[in-house]
Amino acid sequence: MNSGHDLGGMHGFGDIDQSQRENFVQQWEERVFGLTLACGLLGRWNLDESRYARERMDAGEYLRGSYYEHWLHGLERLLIEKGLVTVNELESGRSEQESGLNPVAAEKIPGILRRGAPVQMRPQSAPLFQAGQLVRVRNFHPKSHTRAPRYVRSRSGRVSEWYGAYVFPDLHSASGEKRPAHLYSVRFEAGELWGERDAEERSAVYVDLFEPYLQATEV
Amino acid sequence: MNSGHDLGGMHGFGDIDQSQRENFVQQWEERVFGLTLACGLLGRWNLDESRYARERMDAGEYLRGSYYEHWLHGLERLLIEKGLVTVNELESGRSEQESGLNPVAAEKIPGILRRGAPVQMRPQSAPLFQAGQLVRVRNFHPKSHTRAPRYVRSRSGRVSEWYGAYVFPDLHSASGEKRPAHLYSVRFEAGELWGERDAEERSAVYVDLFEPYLQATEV
Amino acid sequence: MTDKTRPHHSHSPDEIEQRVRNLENLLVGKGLVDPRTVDRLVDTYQHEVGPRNGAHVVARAWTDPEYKERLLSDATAAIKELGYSGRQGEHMRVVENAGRVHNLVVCTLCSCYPWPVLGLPPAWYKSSGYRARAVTEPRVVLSEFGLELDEDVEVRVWDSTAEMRYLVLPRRPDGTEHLPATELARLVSRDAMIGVALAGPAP
Amino acid sequence: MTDKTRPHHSHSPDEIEQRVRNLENLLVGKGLVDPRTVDRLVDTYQHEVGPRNGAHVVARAWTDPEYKERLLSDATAAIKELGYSGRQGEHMRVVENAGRVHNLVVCTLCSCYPWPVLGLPPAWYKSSGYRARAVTEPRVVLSEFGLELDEDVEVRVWDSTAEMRYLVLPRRPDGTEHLPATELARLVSRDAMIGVALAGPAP
Repeated sequence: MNSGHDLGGMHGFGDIDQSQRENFVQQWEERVFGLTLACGLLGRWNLDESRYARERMDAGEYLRGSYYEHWLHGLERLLIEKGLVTVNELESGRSEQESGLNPVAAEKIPGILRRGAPVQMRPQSAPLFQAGQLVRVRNFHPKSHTRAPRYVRSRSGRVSEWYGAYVFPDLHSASGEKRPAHLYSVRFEAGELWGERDAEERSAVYVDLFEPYLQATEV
Repeated sequence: MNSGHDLGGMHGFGDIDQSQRENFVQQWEERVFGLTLACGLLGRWNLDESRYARERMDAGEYLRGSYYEHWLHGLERLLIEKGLVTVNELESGRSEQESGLNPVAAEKIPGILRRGAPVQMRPQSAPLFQAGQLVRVRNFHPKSHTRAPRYVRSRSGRVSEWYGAYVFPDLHSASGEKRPAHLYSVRFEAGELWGERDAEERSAVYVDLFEPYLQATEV
Repeated sequence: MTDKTRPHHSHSPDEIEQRVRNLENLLVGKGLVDPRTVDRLVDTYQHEVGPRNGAHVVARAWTDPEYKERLLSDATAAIKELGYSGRQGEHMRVVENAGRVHNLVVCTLCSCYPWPVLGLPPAWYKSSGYRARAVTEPRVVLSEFGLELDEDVEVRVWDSTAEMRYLVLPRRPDGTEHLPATELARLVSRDAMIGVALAGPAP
Repeated sequence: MTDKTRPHHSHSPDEIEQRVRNLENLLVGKGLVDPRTVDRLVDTYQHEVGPRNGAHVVARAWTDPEYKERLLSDATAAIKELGYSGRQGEHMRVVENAGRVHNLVVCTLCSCYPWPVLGLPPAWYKSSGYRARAVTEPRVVLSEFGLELDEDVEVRVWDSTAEMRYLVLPRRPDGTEHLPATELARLVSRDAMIGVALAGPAP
């Protein structure tokens, strides 16, 4: 979706506040981080769904809010959408019914973190593009989740590397289905992205893009 | 600039609140409206500068704020930037020095409104494009004011009508200089703007674009 | 969602009201603004200039083919004939709902709108949702406004990105051949001249 | 500007704190979350996993050409050799500052970052400004971080839009030929592995 989270190329944010060198700025953020991961481990949603839940935050709230406010919003939204808590419970803060689920035990955390959750898959087809090939990102504007930022749509770049096949997030976030899609690192010259007048010299952006986002282009 | 004001094609705003059928939702908005027009009549800034002042509002504040909060922000910003009031005065609400200017009298308002402020100019050259011609909007991303929305950049459309030459806002907002630029109504098919998959059928958008935004394109 | 339980604006109405009052006092104190001028500006657009002007123009076009021709070829001049002109309507264009075409007006970048014929825009016209969606999904927007277009009707959306202001000339309702212009004007709502409604008796 | 006089967030810290406390109580009450698990997760990334891991990898690459080769061709496996792997680093790639090339990592869509080697990202990495500007004006961003690149250096910005996580292999500082890997690791800051700084003694 085209919303506040798709920040590449936006103006008007001013200098970066480098004084914020830690991850957690306030104490409650630690809890939101831990709660989000702990709830994620219940297996009721996947990573792409949790990204999409944050993206659906009202664009103004997203941009005004701090990073862990996005996470808090996303977590609350998923808990309700997946039926793990009710709106009433969330507003009152009081449990009306036990979930009947088993929370993940602290002892399991080291193993879980060490294993992670790889998303590479066996390809179902040969990759359509090769390193060095010129491709163009399709012009598309789904309301649903996508990992093709707006600033590369319609822009052409050169495939820098083929990474193999990975879970396609656009589908994964919508239905939970894990379908492999070839993933490429694509190099875009800054002038192609921003126009020669507004781009910096000698600069390029490498963006990881799934095959369904791309089409072959003439030189 | 690419910021919160450039809303065409953004997602996630939900249904339109049609219950707000009046222009003014709260009483203070009337005063902001009147103050903005009255201050504008002092002649210290032009319409394009006032638009740019609103656009420079923090994107999150812009999207969270109501319409007349944008105006209020823009007015305060211009008053300070043009040296008509100081930050101190604005914060305290107390005048530290009279301006020495003459406010516009109420009696002059009907004539001023009736006359308006036309911005059509004598062209300095023949128009480059003609009705029916295919053009493409340049890919550019200025941090300064422009009236080419992001959703038409790089997109091709057909000139529907040539409107004559008008004050070019990109320059007018930056330096106050009134330079004529040819203005065209350009028709874009919805599929060209949003991609065939995401566009509605039988729909087109007409956008008013200045000649410097456009380039000729092959069929 | 839980958003409803939280305040939607960063500043309370009281805070803004105070801020605006301070600003007006300051500007008056500095001799930059005459409060009577502010009153006069507000009053003009609250009570004098509004969509009745546009309805007058539309009804005239429905009943006078030559006027309609002038209106479609040079709207600014034709509208001025009826006494409407000036600020935020220095340059106007009228687009006609005819054949299988329906027109809709928006300003995605701010809130451009033809003041001399419609007054000031309704708050929804300036909302993020309308500005964002009118250009991507006009049919969905229209259907939210209760207007379902036939599939074979083409929607033309006019994004007012320059100083040209757009007014929709709605289709004259069937069975109104006998009505005089003054009666016809009552069938022309503001929404019909923006393009989110058809002309006709108020629902 | 006057913005400074106004609160920058919609909800007071107290309100959010309360909201988070309620949420945790609710989730614990419903048997969805064990608070010790939350503690453990926070503790891991606060105290166990951090940029010292990445510095270890970098120092090893500087001192072991064969390791460096493995690191550049299959970062995930090479990093796992040193014991670092897992969540948010399932798939990693190392990009080398070499020749006239400088690399910079960003995630414009959210905050993707190689946790196993760098821990959790600094708040500025997740800020709107960094995410917006790193791809449009990387040189300006770098100069704000105190890093002025020669004109003939190419800047490569890596936007982490999929599940590949990027780590910059900084250039080994001159005059460090005699230093052992443990000492070298101290010259490798987190910022150098994101690409907003060079390796070297802390300023």
